[in-house]
Amino acid sequence: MSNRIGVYVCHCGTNIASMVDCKAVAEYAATLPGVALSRDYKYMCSDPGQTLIQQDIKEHKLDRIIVSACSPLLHEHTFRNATRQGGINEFFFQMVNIREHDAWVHTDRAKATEKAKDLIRAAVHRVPFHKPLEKKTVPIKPDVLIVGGGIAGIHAALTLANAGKKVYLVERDATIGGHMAKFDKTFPTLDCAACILTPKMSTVKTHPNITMWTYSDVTKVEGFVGNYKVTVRRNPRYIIEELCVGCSECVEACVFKEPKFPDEFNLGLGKRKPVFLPFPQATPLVAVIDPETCIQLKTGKCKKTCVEACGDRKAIDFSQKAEEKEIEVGTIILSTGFKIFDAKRIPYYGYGTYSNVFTALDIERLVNASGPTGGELVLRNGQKPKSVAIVHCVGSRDENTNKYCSRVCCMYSLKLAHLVKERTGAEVYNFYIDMRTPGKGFEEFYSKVSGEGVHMIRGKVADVFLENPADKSGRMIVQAEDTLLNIMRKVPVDMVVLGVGLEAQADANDVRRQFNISCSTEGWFLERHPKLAPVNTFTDGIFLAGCCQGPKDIPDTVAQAGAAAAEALALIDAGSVELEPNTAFVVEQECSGCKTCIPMCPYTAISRNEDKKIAVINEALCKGCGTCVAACPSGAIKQNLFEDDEIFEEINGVLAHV
Amino acid sequence: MADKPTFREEIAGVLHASTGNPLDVCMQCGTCSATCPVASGGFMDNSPRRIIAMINAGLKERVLKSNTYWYCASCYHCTVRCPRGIDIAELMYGLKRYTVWHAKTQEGMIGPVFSETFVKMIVRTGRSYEPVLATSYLFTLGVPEMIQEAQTATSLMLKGRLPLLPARIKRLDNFKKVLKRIIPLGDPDE
Amino acid sequence: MKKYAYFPGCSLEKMAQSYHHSSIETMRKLDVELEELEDWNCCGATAYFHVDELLAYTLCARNLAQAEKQKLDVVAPCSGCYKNMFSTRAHLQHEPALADHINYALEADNLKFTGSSAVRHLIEVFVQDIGLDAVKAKVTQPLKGLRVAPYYGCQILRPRKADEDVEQAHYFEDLMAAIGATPVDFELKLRCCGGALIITNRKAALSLVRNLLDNAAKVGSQVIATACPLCQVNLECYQKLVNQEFGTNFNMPVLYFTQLIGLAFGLPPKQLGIGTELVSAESVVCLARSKPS
Amino acid sequence: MSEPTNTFEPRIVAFFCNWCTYTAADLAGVSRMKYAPNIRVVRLMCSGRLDPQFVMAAFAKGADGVLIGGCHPGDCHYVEGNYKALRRVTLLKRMLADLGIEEDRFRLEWISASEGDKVKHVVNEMVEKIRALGPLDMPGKHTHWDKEMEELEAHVNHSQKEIPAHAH
Amino acid sequence: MPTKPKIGFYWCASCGGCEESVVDLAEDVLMVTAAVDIIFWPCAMDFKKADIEAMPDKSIVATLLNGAIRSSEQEEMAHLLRRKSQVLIAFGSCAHTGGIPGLANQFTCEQIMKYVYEECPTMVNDQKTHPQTHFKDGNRETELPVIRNVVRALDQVVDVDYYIPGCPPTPKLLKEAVLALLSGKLPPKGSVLAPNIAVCQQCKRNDSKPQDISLTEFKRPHQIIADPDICLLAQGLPCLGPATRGGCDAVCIQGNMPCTGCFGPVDNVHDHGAKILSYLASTAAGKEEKDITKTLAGIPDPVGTFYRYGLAKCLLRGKVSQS
Repeated sequence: MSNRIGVYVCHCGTNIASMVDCKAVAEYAATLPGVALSRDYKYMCSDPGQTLIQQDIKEHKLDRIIVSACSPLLHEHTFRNATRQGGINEFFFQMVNIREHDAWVHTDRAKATEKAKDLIRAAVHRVPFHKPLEKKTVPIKPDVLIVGGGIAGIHAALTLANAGKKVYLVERDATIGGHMAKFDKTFPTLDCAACILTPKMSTVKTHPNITMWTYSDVTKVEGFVGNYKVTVRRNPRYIIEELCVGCSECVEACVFKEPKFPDEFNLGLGKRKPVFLPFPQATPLVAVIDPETCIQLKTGKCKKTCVEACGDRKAIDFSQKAEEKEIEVGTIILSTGFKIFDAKRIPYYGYGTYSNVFTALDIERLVNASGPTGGELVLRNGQKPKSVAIVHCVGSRDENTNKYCSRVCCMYSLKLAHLVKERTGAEVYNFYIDMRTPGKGFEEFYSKVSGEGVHMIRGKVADVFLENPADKSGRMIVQAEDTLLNIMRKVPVDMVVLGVGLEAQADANDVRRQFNISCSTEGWFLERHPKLAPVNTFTDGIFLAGCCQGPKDIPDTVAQAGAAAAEALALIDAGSVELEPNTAFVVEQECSGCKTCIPMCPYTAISRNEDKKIAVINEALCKGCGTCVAACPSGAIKQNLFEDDEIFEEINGVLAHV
Repeated sequence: MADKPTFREEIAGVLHASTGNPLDVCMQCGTCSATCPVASGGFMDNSPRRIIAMINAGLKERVLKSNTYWYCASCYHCTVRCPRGIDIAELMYGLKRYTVWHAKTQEGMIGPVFSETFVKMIVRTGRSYEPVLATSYLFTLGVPEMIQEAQTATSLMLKGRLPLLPARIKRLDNFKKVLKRIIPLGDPDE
Repeated sequence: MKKYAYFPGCSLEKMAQSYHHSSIETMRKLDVELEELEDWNCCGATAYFHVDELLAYTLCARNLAQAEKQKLDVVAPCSGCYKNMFSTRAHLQHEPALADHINYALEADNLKFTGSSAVRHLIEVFVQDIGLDAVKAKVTQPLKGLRVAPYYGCQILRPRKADEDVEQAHYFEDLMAAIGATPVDFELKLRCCGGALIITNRKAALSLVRNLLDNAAKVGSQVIATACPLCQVNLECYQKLVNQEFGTNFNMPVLYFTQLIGLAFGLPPKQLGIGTELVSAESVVCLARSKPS
Repeated sequence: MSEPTNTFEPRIVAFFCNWCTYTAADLAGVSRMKYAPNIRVVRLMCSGRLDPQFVMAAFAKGADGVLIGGCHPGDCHYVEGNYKALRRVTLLKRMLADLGIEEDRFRLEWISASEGDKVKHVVNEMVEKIRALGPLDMPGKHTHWDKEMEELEAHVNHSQKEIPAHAH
Repeated sequence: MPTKPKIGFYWCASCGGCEESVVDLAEDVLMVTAAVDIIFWPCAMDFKKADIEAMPDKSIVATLLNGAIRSSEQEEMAHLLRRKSQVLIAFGSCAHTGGIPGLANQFTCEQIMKYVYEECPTMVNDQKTHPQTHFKDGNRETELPVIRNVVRALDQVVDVDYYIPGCPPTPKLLKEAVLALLSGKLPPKGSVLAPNIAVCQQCKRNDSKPQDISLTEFKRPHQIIADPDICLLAQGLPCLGPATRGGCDAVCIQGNMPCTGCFGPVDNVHDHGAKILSYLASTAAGKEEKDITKTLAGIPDPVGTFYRYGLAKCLLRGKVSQS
């Protein structure tokens, strides 16, 4: 068959043109068999660029379109649309990646140009074999699952719920609120975290469209965009949520008269009983019983004074078991958050060995009115510190720990500097490498805090040691080079605050596998495109919000949560989604019924038609990986968009240069 | 490209063994200096961090005038703590070699003299022999140090902890042959 | 019976004989034979790398090749020797070209480096190869109540080998605990003693020694245990100078960890070379002897 | 119109899975990493789609090397396509060796979407190894193999002329 | 007098089995001889090359040529018969895909000669005499054909119209072919005259195959006594049926031996061996490289197994290192 192929070589401004001689490439393409028209153009993805394609299809009777520009993952759909609007089937289009895979990664213009020619020739060989295809559409279930009840999850949940969508919010801890609930003030405006967060938390609790499952984990995820089947395990808190009113009489009545177990919410700085309420504004405001420490649950031998105290409410149920819930949702938002860097990994900063070295999060609790000290910022011995060192970049920007910048530490360190000064009047020393304050009102905040007489020392702290080696709770010397003064600074302080960085959750990898998305090497969930699809993942219908995607401050987190919610809404309201037609199919008269393909399919889409004695593929279940195609011993299975002939021709083409 | 390498490139060149990153990635955080027991003791005229900055700035003369690398005790603390993975101790070795080769070592500095005597001695005997060492650099010491050294030496001698005769290895000829295959020593015995 | 090629290194020949003897004796107790590396040469110390890296590698390579000939792993009691040989082996293994060049030189002595012999530090042999339990088993005179400052120094741990966490070492403490002593929390255990600077930059070195002694004293150490002759000499032999220089009056015995182990094994002090110190270790010996098992 | 210089430039055909390795190559681009221009990527949805015939075809048509890129074990976007690829590649490696193709010419790498630098390193390394091996040039070899028949064809065509009156 | 259509047979590099299958037509052979006029069949009747040369071009209706092309003589005859025949049919595996002789493409001519005339255990040849292409004895001079370095399928030497697959082709296929020829009802040029569907479709054991057999071990026929009713692959024998063109009525499998692929691939497949490899590897179990390697070790000679009849048509055509 002789085709009329149109080839378009995009300059992408100078992105491609600077390393690839687009004109020469276009001229070369024109000489290839079947090519009826070949142009180079500044911006193919622009409107005029797309119109150009449409006009050419009409005027020059083109029946195949090739655009060589950026990655198909970026603009394939754009040009498919243009092709369709030009009046031919959108799958008569093929995209050639000469930007990410060529211009941007090479330094020799001649060779990069050669490569572009090869790649286009491959496409020219391929397109004649393209067949007209139709996209199949699948309905989108309207319900949404949100995993993680921090500020990101909360905001996304409310946005969707207010739009009238049914939301399941699953949180691992006993209460929603996440890290933000632990903070005292928030930079740069210094408004109190609780004041802005807790109202949202209670709205979540009461919202008719939100089903909130705390103390729960997602255990299984099946299906595909629009049609996910998810299993959630609700762990036993030994309190019947519906019956408990959070009066905390059980806590009072507990056989342990005094709280004696480290209290997780206050990072062990305070104590709790086996039965407890995480914190005063916990949502749901329901007690939890910790099976590790509760005598009844451990030994079965307890006076159970709590049960008495609860009385007729009968909210306490020691026999409670984990229960599994199965839900069907169309879209999923992951907002599983972060964990703070474990400062013990840098022993020479003394965290865990010197009693007055704290992490920034510890301090948040100490300065917080609802914290273990009732807002008093004091040393372990109860006295106010006279001098405090705040160490930036702990577990950030360091090849020995994490290479990346955690983005929020500079700002919260400045915030803490301000709070420490405000609460204690101590001398405060901020040791930083570079002060990073890019954000609305951030730089202003920096100068405000500097103005309060906080010492800013440019130098990474190399050592923290005891003034008196025998006294681990005594004063410490913080040693750093003042790189601006060119002198060594050995600053004696009462308290050291470590500006710990943010890290991906310990189980990020399991979660990622469960939801079939990717992780960056640092363990952050990978967005589909760093700029153009920052909340999408490589799995359709699954979106990201907050720090699980990378370190972020609260404003950015909330913004991203909104974006994720909007993406989900867009899918839901569209009602259905088009799927790539790259599914596999069996050519009946060529199938010998050898059954090789059947076990190949991870989605059990292939079965055997017993009367015809051949294989049949359920298109709805096929996700188009093509592994059965490769396995089929007689080439009787073909994959749309990736048929053997298309690939063989691509290979011939790419190598056909003489 | 026959143009002569910049100082920065030269130094990069002498870092054979360096498994760490190139100096270009230094972010001037000062961890090396503040970690360095000698620098933080204020004994170096330029901190290691500054040396790196100077190299990157191409301030050859000032680097060569500096005592920094001769005062490096090779404790490798900087190397293991550098957040940018630069092998700083190795850099110090590199600078030492560079100055020795280019005969740029400064007067009155013991380090170079010591090193060279040490080397000569080993090339001669295959082993190290403290007394020879001592005498070789003793003159370069100031008077008080010389006395101190003598004191220590004698007390060690009394405890029988100083050898009276230099040790020699058995296959000394082979040993010298080996070394000759690596560098033209001339005759080490002269 | 375990067997190693033993590389004493120059300083153990005389300056640190006591380390030499105590190593041999304690190892024998543990059924480990230290067969002296035949016709070994100086490892090049630090000075050598200053002048010519290639020569330095060659020196170490010769020793390693010799060990390979004896089909044994090398064990070095001196941290300097250990570090030089360890890093030489590592470096030559991932730079075959350099290895070839050096092997060409070694031909002249009928030797060849292949990297087959591992390099161990004496203390690693105690802790990892033999194991604390085996050590415990041989203790007859536990050093009950002896407060030891375990001093790692630098080159056992640094530069980093593979990805081990060089800031978190704890095996020296464990070893001391195994012989019944009480390891003190010695903050500066990983800090430098000034090493070769004692000759080339006296003032700097002395101040480092001072810090170490001071820190050890403040946490109530009765003895500093070292695993390197250079550290031992700096900390002990120059203690007097430190006192002169800074008007302090330290009198801190500094023994090789092998000497302490020897005592715990009930070996006679003389055999362990105790008595040749410039700072008397009597106190330690008495304490060790005071409670017979 | 072959390579601008007369020095040997290896031609490597790569089959990258859409979700991990192809994306990693995009990432390498976005991060402006620089690597050798000798590689030509054919996109597949999954390394499990890789039919060994493609590899044979690539070599036969003049590739000096073939690189397969897939998601790390356990990370396949299609659950286990990469294991299927591994099984086929394992056997294919053996067969190619028996057919006289040096092992450095055929390589399978697991490269996740975030490992742009790995794309760079793998490609550069492979290019250098193959540069050292020299061209494979199957098409050239095939024409060379067929040369041995030319003289006879000539002879036959010649003898044909002797026979009168039959041309076609 | 009315002339019957002229048919020729010729025999190149092959074992002669194909000729046998002509004889195996049994009484049908009479039908054939009645219908056609065999003008060339060296192994059965006395014809000379000169007779053919003398004939006008295209005067033979069809020639069935069996055997691969290895020597200059075979090459020459191929060219000659091509010229003289309207239809040239590659008859049997060797002509179709190179056949067993094609396996020689793993070695150079020198290697083979050296082995056959020197190293082969049954060879006594102290003078290490090798066959010469030119031989002179007194006034007698002889030219022997040249042995080529590469074994070729027929269509790698001359243009071929049809293929009859099989080692040897079944009489049934031959008969159908001849009938089609006589009736003039021929499929498009280049067709293989056998169904374009794999063996399994005709295999009686097909139903006995479980849906998922991830094999942890491949066996060889001599290692087990195969159950005559169960799919051989399911029993661990690498049966190539699924990847091989049918039309043979699965005779080998009926004889309890696995299919070895003599009919070559179906139309969709470009490289038979590679496809077989893909399918067999797919049935192997294991996720760790070492387990997989262990399982696949049960296939000791991939090339010999996957290209038993088709190395000449492998996309690489043979071992690369050979010059």
